[in-house]
Amino acid sequence: MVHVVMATGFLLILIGFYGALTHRNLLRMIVAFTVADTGVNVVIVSVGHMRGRSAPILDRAVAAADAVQRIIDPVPQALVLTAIVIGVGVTALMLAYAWRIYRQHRTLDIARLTALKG
Amino acid sequence: MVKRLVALALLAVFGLVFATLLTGYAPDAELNQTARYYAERTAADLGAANIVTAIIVTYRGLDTLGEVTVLFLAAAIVGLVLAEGAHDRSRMRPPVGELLTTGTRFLVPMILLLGAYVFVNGHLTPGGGFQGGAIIASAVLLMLLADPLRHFSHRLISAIESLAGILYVAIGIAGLFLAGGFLDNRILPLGNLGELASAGAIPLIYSLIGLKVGAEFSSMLASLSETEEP
Amino acid sequence: MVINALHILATGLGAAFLTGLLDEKRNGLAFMITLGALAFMSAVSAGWLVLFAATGAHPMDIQTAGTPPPFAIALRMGLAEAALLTLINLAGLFAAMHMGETLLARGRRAMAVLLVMVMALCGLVLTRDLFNLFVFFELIVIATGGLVLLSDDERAVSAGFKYLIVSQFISVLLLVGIVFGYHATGTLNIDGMAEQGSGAFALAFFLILIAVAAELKPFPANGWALDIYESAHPGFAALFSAAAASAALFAFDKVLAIGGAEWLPVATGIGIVSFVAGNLLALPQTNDRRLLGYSSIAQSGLILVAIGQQDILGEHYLFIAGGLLLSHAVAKAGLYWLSGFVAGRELTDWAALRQRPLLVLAFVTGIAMLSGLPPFPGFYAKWELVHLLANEGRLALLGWILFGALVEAGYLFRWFGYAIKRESAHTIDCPPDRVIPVIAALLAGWALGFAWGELSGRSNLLLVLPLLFALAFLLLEWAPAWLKNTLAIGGLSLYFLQTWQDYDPLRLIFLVIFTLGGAIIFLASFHAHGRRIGFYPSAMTMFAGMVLLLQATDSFGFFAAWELLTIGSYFLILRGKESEPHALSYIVFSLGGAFLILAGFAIAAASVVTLAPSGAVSPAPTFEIASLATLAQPVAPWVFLLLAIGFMTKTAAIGLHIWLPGAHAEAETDVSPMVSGVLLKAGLYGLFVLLMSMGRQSLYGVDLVNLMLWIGAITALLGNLMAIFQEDAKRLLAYSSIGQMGYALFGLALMNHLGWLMALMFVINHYVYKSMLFLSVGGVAKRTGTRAMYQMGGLITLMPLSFIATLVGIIAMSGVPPLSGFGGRWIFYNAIMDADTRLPMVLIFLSGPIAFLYLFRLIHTIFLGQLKDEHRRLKEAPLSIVLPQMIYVAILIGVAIFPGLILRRVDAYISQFLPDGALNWEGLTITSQYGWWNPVAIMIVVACIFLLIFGWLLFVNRKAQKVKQFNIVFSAERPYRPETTHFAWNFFAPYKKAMGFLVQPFVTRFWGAITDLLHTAGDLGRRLYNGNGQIYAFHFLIFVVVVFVSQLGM
Amino acid sequence: MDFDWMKIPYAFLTVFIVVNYGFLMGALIQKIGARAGRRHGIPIWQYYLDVIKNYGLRTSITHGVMFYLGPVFRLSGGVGLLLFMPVIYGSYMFSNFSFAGDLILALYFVFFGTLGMALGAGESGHPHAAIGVTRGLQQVSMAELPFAMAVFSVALQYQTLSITEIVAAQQGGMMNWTLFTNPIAVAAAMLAFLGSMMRPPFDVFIAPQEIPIGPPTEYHSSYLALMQTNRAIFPVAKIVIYMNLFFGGAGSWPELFVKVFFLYLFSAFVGVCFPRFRVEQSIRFFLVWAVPLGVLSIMVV
Amino acid sequence: MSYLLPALVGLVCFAMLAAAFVAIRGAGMAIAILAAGLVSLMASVLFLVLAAPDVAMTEAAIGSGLTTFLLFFVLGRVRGGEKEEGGHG
Repeated sequence: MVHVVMATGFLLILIGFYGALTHRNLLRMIVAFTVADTGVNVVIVSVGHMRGRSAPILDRAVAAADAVQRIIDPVPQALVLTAIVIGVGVTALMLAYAWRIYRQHRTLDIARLTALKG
Repeated sequence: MVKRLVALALLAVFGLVFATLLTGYAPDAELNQTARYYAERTAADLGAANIVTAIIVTYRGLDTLGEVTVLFLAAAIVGLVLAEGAHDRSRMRPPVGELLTTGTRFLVPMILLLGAYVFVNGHLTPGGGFQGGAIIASAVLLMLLADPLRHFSHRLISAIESLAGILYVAIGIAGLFLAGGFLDNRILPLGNLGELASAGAIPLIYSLIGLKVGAEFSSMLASLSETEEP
Repeated sequence: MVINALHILATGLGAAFLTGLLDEKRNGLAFMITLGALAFMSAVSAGWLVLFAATGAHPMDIQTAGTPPPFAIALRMGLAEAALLTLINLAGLFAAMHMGETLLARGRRAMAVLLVMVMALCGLVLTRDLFNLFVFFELIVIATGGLVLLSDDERAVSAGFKYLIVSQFISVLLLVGIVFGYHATGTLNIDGMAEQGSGAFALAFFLILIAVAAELKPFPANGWALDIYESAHPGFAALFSAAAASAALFAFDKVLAIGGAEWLPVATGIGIVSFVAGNLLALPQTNDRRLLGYSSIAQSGLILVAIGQQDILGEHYLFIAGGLLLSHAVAKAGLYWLSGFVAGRELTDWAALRQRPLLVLAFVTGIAMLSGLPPFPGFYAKWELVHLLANEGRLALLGWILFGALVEAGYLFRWFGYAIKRESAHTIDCPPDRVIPVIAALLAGWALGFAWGELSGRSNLLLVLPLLFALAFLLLEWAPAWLKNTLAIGGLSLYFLQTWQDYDPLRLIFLVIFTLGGAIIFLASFHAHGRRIGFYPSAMTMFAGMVLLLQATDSFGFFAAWELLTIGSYFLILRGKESEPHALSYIVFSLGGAFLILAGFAIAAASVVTLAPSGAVSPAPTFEIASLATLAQPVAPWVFLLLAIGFMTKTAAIGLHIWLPGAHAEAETDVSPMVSGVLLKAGLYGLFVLLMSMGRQSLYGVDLVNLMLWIGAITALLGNLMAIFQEDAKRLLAYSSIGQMGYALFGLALMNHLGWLMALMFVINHYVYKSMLFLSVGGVAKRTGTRAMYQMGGLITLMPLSFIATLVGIIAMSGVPPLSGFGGRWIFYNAIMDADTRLPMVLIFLSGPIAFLYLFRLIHTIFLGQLKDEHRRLKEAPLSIVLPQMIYVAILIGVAIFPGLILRRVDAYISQFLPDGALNWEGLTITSQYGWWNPVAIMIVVACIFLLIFGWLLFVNRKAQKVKQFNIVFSAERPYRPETTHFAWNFFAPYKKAMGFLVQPFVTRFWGAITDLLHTAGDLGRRLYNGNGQIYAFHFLIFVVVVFVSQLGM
Repeated sequence: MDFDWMKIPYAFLTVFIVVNYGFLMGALIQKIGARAGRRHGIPIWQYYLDVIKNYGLRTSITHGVMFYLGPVFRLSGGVGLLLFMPVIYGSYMFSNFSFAGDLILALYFVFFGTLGMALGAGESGHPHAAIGVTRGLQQVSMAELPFAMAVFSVALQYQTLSITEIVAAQQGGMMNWTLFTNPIAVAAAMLAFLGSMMRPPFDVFIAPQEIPIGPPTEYHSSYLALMQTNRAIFPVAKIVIYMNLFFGGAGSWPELFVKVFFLYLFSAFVGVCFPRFRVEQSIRFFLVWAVPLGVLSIMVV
Repeated sequence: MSYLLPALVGLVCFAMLAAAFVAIRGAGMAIAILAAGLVSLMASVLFLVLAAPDVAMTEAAIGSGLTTFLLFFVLGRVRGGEKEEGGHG
């Protein structure tokens, strides 16, 4: 099961990359990146998953004493949380950029933003 | 066309890399040393029931501080980028439906409350500062949708955001002096596992994070909404 | 007492958040907070730096959350971290200062972003946690995205977006790598991962490494970075280049530690490709900031190479990588800040800097630091790096490094030439908040130079008296030229008086020429008025280099002195009106030669028995020059070859000569004799030392000394031949110098007693008559305003003293008895009697009479022939220029009569090395085993005969009166314009018809083709960067794939 | 060998003999040349008349210092060259000032006069003078090359630079002459000899002088006399070098007279037979024919 | 349960890929944005299944919700620009 999830994550990354590489519209690229980001998150979570264990929260179901046997690895989850937040930060920034670029050049076509080169 | 072929070829290589990672992956049967440490010690050392929260707020607190800073930066830069595009408000837009306006008035306090609940209970239940902050921001979003011309006090938002940030850093530094190190939550009593007032400074920090994240998202949304349509 | 490093991060963040509390309008206060926070952060880091530097304490781990690593994020503070933090924070502080205006205009948000940027860079350096590293990277990405927007350049927005696109790809790869690394090791702590090694997760580690490497802007995955460099605010570009690149390099180093030694080649490979490609691509750049960007990429590449070579650098690793890194960071920051003063973006617009000498000094400091010239850290670092590489036999890498460095020096010095020589319409204003950062970088550069000198465990160049004396003139720039000139002469003379007893006769001769000879030429410098800014520091640096060269006993001292004299002379040459391209080719050839010498020393050091001085850092690979003699096969001939080519570059042997004519001809009146009469001797000294210590060497059965013999002979012939076709008097003299150096080279390569004596004779004679002729011609050129000989003519009556100097000079030079040149020829004939190889003599025979041709032309077309109308009111050259010429005349006659005064002791000295064939100095006659020569008798006989006939003629023609200029008839007409009767243009036309094929500019074309090739390569490379951010993403992915595939292959 | 005061009168004697011989031989050769061209030619004493006449003339014209000094240099060069050589082998009386230097001194002193003349002509004011000088210099520079190589070859052969020793080594019969012991060197040298004698086919550079406005007309009266004197001494002195190096030297004046005459005649003979070269042609000629001989002579010695 | 869960996971995964495909190749920008949000939303479902409730909440709130809103906000501001594609590649 985990392998399926992980494979899905990887495929999402690849799909996202493909979109980002082939769309010339800035917004489409950003959308593609959000897909890839989601893919990464899926991969990370799947890496931390362990069959038959429960979430790393101590409550009535999981007592502190036998937590070692009962919970899954909490670290990837913590990492994903951070990654998600950072991802939205970057996405917001890219969007702001896209807006600014559109305002300036009246275009969202990345192939036309080549004033700087060489 | 060439571009797409090249892209496919390149991604094929990456696919190969990923496939290798995938096939080489075997789930752990036991927790590794780090996870084991967290599973065994979190409750005793930090007094937090939600281990993920403990990791986020304390063990990897520096990451989280960086994380909120990412949002802070994003908000600041979005503000910076959009500052020049803030449109003049003389142009009127058609009013939004009555239903939405009324619904908003009713919903916003509840959403805010829910957000607060989520981050205050972060150390006990799933959720925390980020999720709570996002929920708070959704209230702001709702208000924006209901009344696109509503002018949010950037000053207020940024004051909340800054105060929360400064307090967060201050608590972190307090850890240096009062406890074991930067962002150590044990500057406050740990209390009993599972209670609201437990886990030392974790609820406090997560609340601050919630406020801060909420403010940051709100600030972003507000900035975006204030831009003129070209 | 030092403050916990976490406070650096906390202060940065706290201040950033604090600015949000302030009112939108109170930007001034926010700015003060920003500066204060950055200053505090700098102070804390500096405190740590002092602590570590002073006590040599061990790195300190700082844990967070009261939990030990790997369970919580840990930071580490050590010497390297402290140094980098100091650099980053200071760069941030000064960047804030430099951008003050912009920051105040954009408000507190911009300041907050800057603060976070600096904080994140610090965090990147401090953290020992892999994921934390990622967080800081993302912070840097986002902050960069924000700070790019501070530019006035609208294009910056698209540059920022391109960066964000690529960083999205990077972060995906990084995250995947991190999580699989975590899965394999069960930890995120870098040290913990390193303990387990990357064997179990090589692929994941590859993703991590390549992602971090991409932050170093490796070629070709760096188009976005260049766009940022070009379009960003210079204050930020400085931060981006200096601080961000440094932090990223450090992060790369940390990550690399996980992978261990097997991954080092990846770093080396990426590094060297980036270094060479970055420099090549910088060649065709015309935009200053983009050029600096390419240079940054190259420099990062070089440091990456050092990182990749850490397995062999051992304890020197920090010294080398740190030296390169700090040099680059300080210099690049300074240069970017400087670019803020320059209104235009073309390289030539930097000419505006000339209005402020201080800024020029900062500019040149930056360039010298980037080029790795002494006394800056890059110099020491490069020395160690090259030696260690040679020691391990990694010669290909060494070669590429030196090649890249040469290209880099090429474009940097071309740029400096523009700044000094071109015109700019812009003016420069110097608000203090922009000047202070530049000055800070300037001072930091020199301070680092001092520090690295101390750390090197060798002589600290900034404590060496001659160089200090030279640099002291920088502080005296306010003084009038005559005062400085007096000081310079006094300094040189005093130095001679103080030290002459320490030298053996051979070195003594060089010492006399370098010090007293220099002093005599300085007499001519009294003609200059005003302050003559830049002249004295340059000239004295050159002289300092030369005397240090004589003092040097070990390879390091020798090479350092060599570089010093090269730089000093470059600045001197650059002073000439039209000398910009020539100075450039001079410095490029000289540095190329110097690099060969460096390589030679390095290879030699690997096999020479080292006599290590006890030093702070190292018993480093330096050796006594004399122990070159102990080199064994098969290394020896290669070392010999490298060193010989290096030295022959300086003496302008044929093939390596094309820099000389322009450089010497276009230089100022008193500079030409310095660089021709004095400086060329440094190359000869090098050859002397080389041959004295290494003797004959052969490679693949070719006797290298024999090869030198041929080169010397061909040089002599072609140098002279080219000289006779010149229309420009100073160029003629310059080509003649090439020929003369060919003679000297030839004499040395004869490898017999008299050959060396002859070479020494040339050392002395060439100094005297070439200095004299250059002064004389320079004086004439100064008065007539032209150097084209056909425009002169008939100046004998107007400038009689200059004429006498020229006359004596050409008699001496052509070797006609009774003047001193004959002695040289006599020794030459005796010397070749002993030689084994005879064919090259033919060329030498031919070049003698040819020399006579151009000398005749020199004196005829300038002083004889017809006086031109526009010159009728000319006066004799200024006294200060004539006086040294008269001194030279006296010296020439003195040496002609009593050559033994000097030569005798040298003759005895040479006998130590080549005992056979010494001269006999009994009485007044000098006897060899083949013949004899009595200078006094010759002088007397010639004088008697001459005077007798002269007296007779005077008696007979006592009433002769000078006729008017046009009192002649020519082709049955009385000429009335001097031009019609002054035969001067295309003087040796028949020779050109007969021998012209020999002087086709083959060599110039050859080097021109090489240069074109490099430029074309650079230009082709530029086309990679078509400005499309998506294509840049492709570049990144291709980069990853290429590295991946090559790593698979290994 | 060393200086003593008696050398001075001996030197004057040498100069006196050579001047007279030079005048007579020059006229004789010219007469032979004229006869070969079916002309009557000059009387044998013509040069005496010319010189005496020119010394008798007074001028009030000079074009400047160097113009004035030119002939002085010229004659000093000729006289000096003669006096720096041991003219008669084995004779102390006519060894003159050869103690001052060896073969090299003689070789280089040749240029002394050339230089002076070049400078003097340069100031004369006539472009043709300068043109002539440059052409002469160009040609000589190439013509000297095979000679220098031949000298080197000979010096190597005898392992000495002393003219006396070179001559000594050639004593004891004609077959000991360098001419026979090192014929290639001599061949090269003799080609060079042709080039330096200012006779056809290598005399094109004198052409500007022949146009009646060149230095010979500018150099009139006693200037010209000095040059004419030199024209008597210099070729002889030069031939004496050749004679010493290649033809066994001369043990007595008559031997010297004969050898010098035939050598001079050789150049005149060639000159009569061949047309003139342009300067670049003569340069190429030496480069193509004489230089390889010289190289060969060095290689095989 | 033991069959249900894998089946659910498989279904969600397939749906995610399909949505991602739409996000990349879909005709309109709005559809693409929605599809991307859908991918995120389904990811949060997946996270819940994988015993990561914290992540699931975050992904739902931030990755799916907020990001989508941000995209729509900007989409609204660049009317006309979103159609510009210049052909596919």
